[in-house]
Amino acid sequence: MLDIITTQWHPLLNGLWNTILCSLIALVGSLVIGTFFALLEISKYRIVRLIGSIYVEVFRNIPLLVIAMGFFLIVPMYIVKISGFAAGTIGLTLYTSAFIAETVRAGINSVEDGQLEGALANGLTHAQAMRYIILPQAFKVVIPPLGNQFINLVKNSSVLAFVAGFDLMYEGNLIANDTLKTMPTYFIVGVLYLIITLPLSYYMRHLEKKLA
Amino acid sequence: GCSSVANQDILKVDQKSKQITWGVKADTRLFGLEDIRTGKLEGFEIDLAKAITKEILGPQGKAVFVPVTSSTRVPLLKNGNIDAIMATMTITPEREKQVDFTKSYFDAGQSLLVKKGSPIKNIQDLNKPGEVILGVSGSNSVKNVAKFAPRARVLQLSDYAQAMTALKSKQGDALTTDNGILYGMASENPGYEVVGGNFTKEPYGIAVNKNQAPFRNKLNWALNRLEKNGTYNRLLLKWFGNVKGFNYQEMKR
Amino acid sequence: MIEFHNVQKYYGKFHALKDINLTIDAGETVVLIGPSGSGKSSLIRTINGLDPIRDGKLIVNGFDLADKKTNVNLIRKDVGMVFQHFNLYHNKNVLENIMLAPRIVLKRPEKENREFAMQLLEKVGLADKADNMPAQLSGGQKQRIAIARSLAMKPKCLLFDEPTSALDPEMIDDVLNVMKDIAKNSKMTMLVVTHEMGFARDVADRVIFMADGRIIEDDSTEKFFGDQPSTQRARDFMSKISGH
Amino acid sequence: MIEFHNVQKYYGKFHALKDINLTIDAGETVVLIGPSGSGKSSLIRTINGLDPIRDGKLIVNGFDLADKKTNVNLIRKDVGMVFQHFNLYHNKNVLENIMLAPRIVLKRPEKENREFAMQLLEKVGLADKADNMPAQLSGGQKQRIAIARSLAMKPKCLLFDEPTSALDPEMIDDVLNVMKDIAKNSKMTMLVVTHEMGFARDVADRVIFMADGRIIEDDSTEKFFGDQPSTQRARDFMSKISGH
Amino acid sequence: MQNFIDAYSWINIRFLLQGLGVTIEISVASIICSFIIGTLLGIIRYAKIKYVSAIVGFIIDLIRNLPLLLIIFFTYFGLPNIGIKPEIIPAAILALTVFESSMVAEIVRSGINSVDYGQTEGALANGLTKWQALRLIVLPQAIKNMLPALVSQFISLVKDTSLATIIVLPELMYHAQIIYGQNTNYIIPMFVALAVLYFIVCYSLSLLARYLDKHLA
Ligand SMILES: Nc1ncnc2c1ncn2[C@@H]1O[C@H](COP(=O)(O)OP(=O)(O)OP(=O)(O)O)[C@@H](O)[C@H]1O
Ligand SMILES: Nc1ncnc2c1ncn2[C@@H]1O[C@H](COP(=O)(O)OP(=O)(O)OP(=O)(O)O)[C@@H](O)[C@H]1O
Ligand SMILES: [Mg+2]
Ligand SMILES: [Mg+2]
Repeated sequence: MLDIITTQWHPLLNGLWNTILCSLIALVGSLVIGTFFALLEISKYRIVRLIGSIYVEVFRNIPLLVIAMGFFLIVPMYIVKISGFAAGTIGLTLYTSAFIAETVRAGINSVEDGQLEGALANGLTHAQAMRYIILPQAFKVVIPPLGNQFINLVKNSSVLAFVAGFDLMYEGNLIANDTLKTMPTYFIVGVLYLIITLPLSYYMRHLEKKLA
Repeated sequence: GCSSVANQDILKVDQKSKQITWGVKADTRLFGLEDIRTGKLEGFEIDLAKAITKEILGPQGKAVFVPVTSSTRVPLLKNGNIDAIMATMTITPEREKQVDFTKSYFDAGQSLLVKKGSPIKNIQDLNKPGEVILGVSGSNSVKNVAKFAPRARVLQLSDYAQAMTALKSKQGDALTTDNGILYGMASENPGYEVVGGNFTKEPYGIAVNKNQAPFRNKLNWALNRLEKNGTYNRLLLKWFGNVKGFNYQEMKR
Repeated sequence: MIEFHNVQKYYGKFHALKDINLTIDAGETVVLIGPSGSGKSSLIRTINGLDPIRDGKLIVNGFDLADKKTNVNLIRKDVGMVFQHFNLYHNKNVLENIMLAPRIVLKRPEKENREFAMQLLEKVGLADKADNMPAQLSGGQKQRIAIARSLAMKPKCLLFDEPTSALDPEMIDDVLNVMKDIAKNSKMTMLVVTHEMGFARDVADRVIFMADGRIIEDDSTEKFFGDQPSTQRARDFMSKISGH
Repeated sequence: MIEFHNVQKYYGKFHALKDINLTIDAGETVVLIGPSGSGKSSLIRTINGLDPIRDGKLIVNGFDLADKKTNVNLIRKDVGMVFQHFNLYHNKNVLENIMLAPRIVLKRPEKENREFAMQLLEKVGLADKADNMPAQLSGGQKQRIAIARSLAMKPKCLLFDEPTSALDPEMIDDVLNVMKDIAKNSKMTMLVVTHEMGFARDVADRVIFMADGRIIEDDSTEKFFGDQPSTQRARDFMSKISGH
Repeated sequence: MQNFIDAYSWINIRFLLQGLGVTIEISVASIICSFIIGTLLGIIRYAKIKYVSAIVGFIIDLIRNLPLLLIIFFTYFGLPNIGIKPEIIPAAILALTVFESSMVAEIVRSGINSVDYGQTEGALANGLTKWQALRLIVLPQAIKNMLPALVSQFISLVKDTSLATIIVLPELMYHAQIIYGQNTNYIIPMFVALAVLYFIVCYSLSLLARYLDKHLA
């Protein structure tokens, strides 16, 4: 096991870096897109709500691998050439954003009606009430589930392995195939994933307790 | 642990049970591919494995097939799920540290598939920064590329169809793997051609666990007999006789 | 100030307000009572457009709420509301709760805004709580902040929906005293849903009794408490709630 | 029936009950009053072991609650409790709410169980609601069902924690009447936290006043309401809540 | 276009549907197993039993935080090292169950916590023991609360079965790979078919959940 670390630390670190990079980009992207579609889903207008829910249902119900493959293989054929890393990251962003939209929507719904009514009665418009009162409170509620989404996102970034995105799992596969030391390699890869996700999940639990 | 696997003489076990369990490919045309109608596996390797089984165990001997992929074949062998791997596995010194190989049963050579009219004519043309070569992860051919075209970037995908489609999507400039497979793909995709000849030798071997000398010797013995009695050439003709561009005469033994 | 003409309100198929006709003049203090589910909250919530009406005409401060082209935000600027459960902004401290709407809606300059907010805090007796978060206050304190928040918009009219019924008994007086002060010392129009009969007796100009979505009685305070309500329904109700 | 000897209770570092000494005899009806946060709920909840005590001795129905070997389930069988927010089982209908504990804890035969449950529903005036779910009831109805649920265990003692303070004013009497009926017509020991002074005057044998985690007064009802409470603290409190 | 017509021959479609059958079979088995085990684990975590809850919690955290792909690998290739040699289908079910149970355990724990504590107090004061209160009053309500989260988890599970292609489980994704192994031109039609088939299954599942949510009042 040690020899894998001593001889392969370079690709492993590279993979770890790409996994972190992809996760961060996808996190920010899916947060923005997810919030946008959450707002669509609670709109007054039926048609806007419909658009929101179609987006969410489509991306929620198709395997991430299929989405990422679509971006890697089909999009360059007809639209624009993108790298495996980009295709995987975009796929991961859209996929995660559907889940985040659901989470944020639930968060908005969990803010008591009284808060909105209080703000409206106080003279604020619906949009102002959302911006100053409802969304800030919703985000607070949503932090723990968002944290879990982020952990899922980190794990799901392993989809990059299938589109040559040079992430941790991709490098792990290569090392395993080269050295044929399958179990030790994947053991190390697992530990590297845990190094990202475990602290995160403990931090989330801590936050959850603090906010409760 | 793995006491059971390491300490057993596979040959004896198989002779007793009258069956050999082979790890084979199920998604590779010409070598090992599942027939969707029947659910049976077929291909050159499948037929050869059957013939070897009969050779070793006699007419009642049974070949059992377990589909494997490049990433699962070695762990399955080590865990004893399969007795031997016959799955387009190239004999390399690196791999010989982990498993034992028989003599080669198929001398593939690595080549390139490119779009017709591409400026790339051989592997040297790819040895430039910015060139991207597509391959299948776990295959030996991608490792060779690092030797022959160290300055190119290599993208490894999960299977040949994905690699081929990535080539069509211009995710790479050339696709490299063993020539038999490349010719198969060229015939499906008229806009693409195999170029540059074989720039490596890719001898496929049957892999068995370490410390199974009796079994490996028996496999070599069976292979030699099949080559001598013409079975080998017959199977070669059956599977590669009609592949356009593939020189089957050269491969005869 | 507020005029209901034959107003009808429905929740789905449920007819919550039936044939409401009611006029409240500027500066009046009106108390609204009635059994649970009789439509008191529904009536009061239509006035600032929190709940829509189906039919009839509802003129508030010159605007017609039945007209879809009316911008209800213009009405809400001049009509404050105090809720049973306070509805303070959980994510803002006391001062920000009071200053937010004037800043955003009225664009009141920051300095003036803060000074006026502090003045209101003095008035409700909570100047020392300016920096607290709502969660750190008792119910009675929250409600006094909620009143200050409404006053910060300098409304022409204030609506109260059971402002003391979620409070511990010993906190009720503090809130009622603030409300009495407003009723007596300002020109505010006030419509108050409450069961505090002492308050009604003390400051109300009129008492309205509702049941089953209808206004059953609309009496002057003297008549309502002096001669007893004229309907049996209202008398029954009064005897049930007296003492609680 | 219930004996507190120098009981101390803490929430973390906060000293919620201080040097409580109190004896309640079988069959007595005792009303407990005091400002918010004075420890009334804490005191009542220690009696059936919902909250643990830190120090002292607390004997309920012969069992010592301070002793860790005491099986608190044995105490709870004989000590019923009615909460401010009812705490009916949301997932069971009215009849099942009443029948569940007798069936599981007392193994009362199904037929007898049902008959007794229906009898109790008659008693609280809600026999027609047997098949309703709790969500379909008004607050006053929920609380009467909660009382029936407690009675179904045939307890020796009933604890009430502000049973009417979450109710609409016109529903309070229905609940108080049921409670008065129990106090007058059964041998039940009752400890009631409430601000309903009419109820206290009517049925209490004693009135206890708490403040800051201590028992400040423990008077007979006649003395408490007749001569006025003896401490200034209690007199202030009484003047604040009178009328609400 | 011709590729699509050829790829969607009845023989290929039937083969895909066979794969879908395995996907559903594995999913159902894993859903049932992980629901039962996850609920038990969630209760153990909720109950705060000395040491036990902490250890169970740590294991759950470890599993929850690993990519499922690795868990499948460890199950199929790691277990034989300790003398257990599962077949592919049991191995896949085992791996999915191990992973999803730990996810379900978290959902159950927070579902139980989401039930108003007054319900527990009411039951205790009514004479029920802690366990009776949990079983008869709190859990039934918790299950209703956690239904949405559970269903999303099970939707993920259905999609996650596709990762078991890595150990050559003959499910939908793998069958698609076999089909496009015959002809590389079939790959895009196959990915489109995959998207549609997974969507149908997963979306039906969420419709079912919505129905249950309404009618489980
Ligand atoms: N959002 C709603 N959807 C459906 N029905 C409603 C809604 N809000 C109120 N109702 C119904 O309308 C009727 C009147 O309700 P309203 O809240 O105005 O009564 P209220 O007099 O304020 O009662 P309370 O004293 O309990 O506050 C009730 O029967 C109530 O059930
Ligand atoms: N679980 C808890 N954790 C910490 N402090 C608590 C807890 N429960 C109660 N307290 C504190 O203990 C004190 C007494 O509370 P308790 O609920 O017994 O008062 P009370 O007299 O019943 O008041 P109320 O009339 O508001 O119900 C209060 O200061 C309260 O903040
Ligand atoms: Mg109301
Ligand atoms: Mg209390």
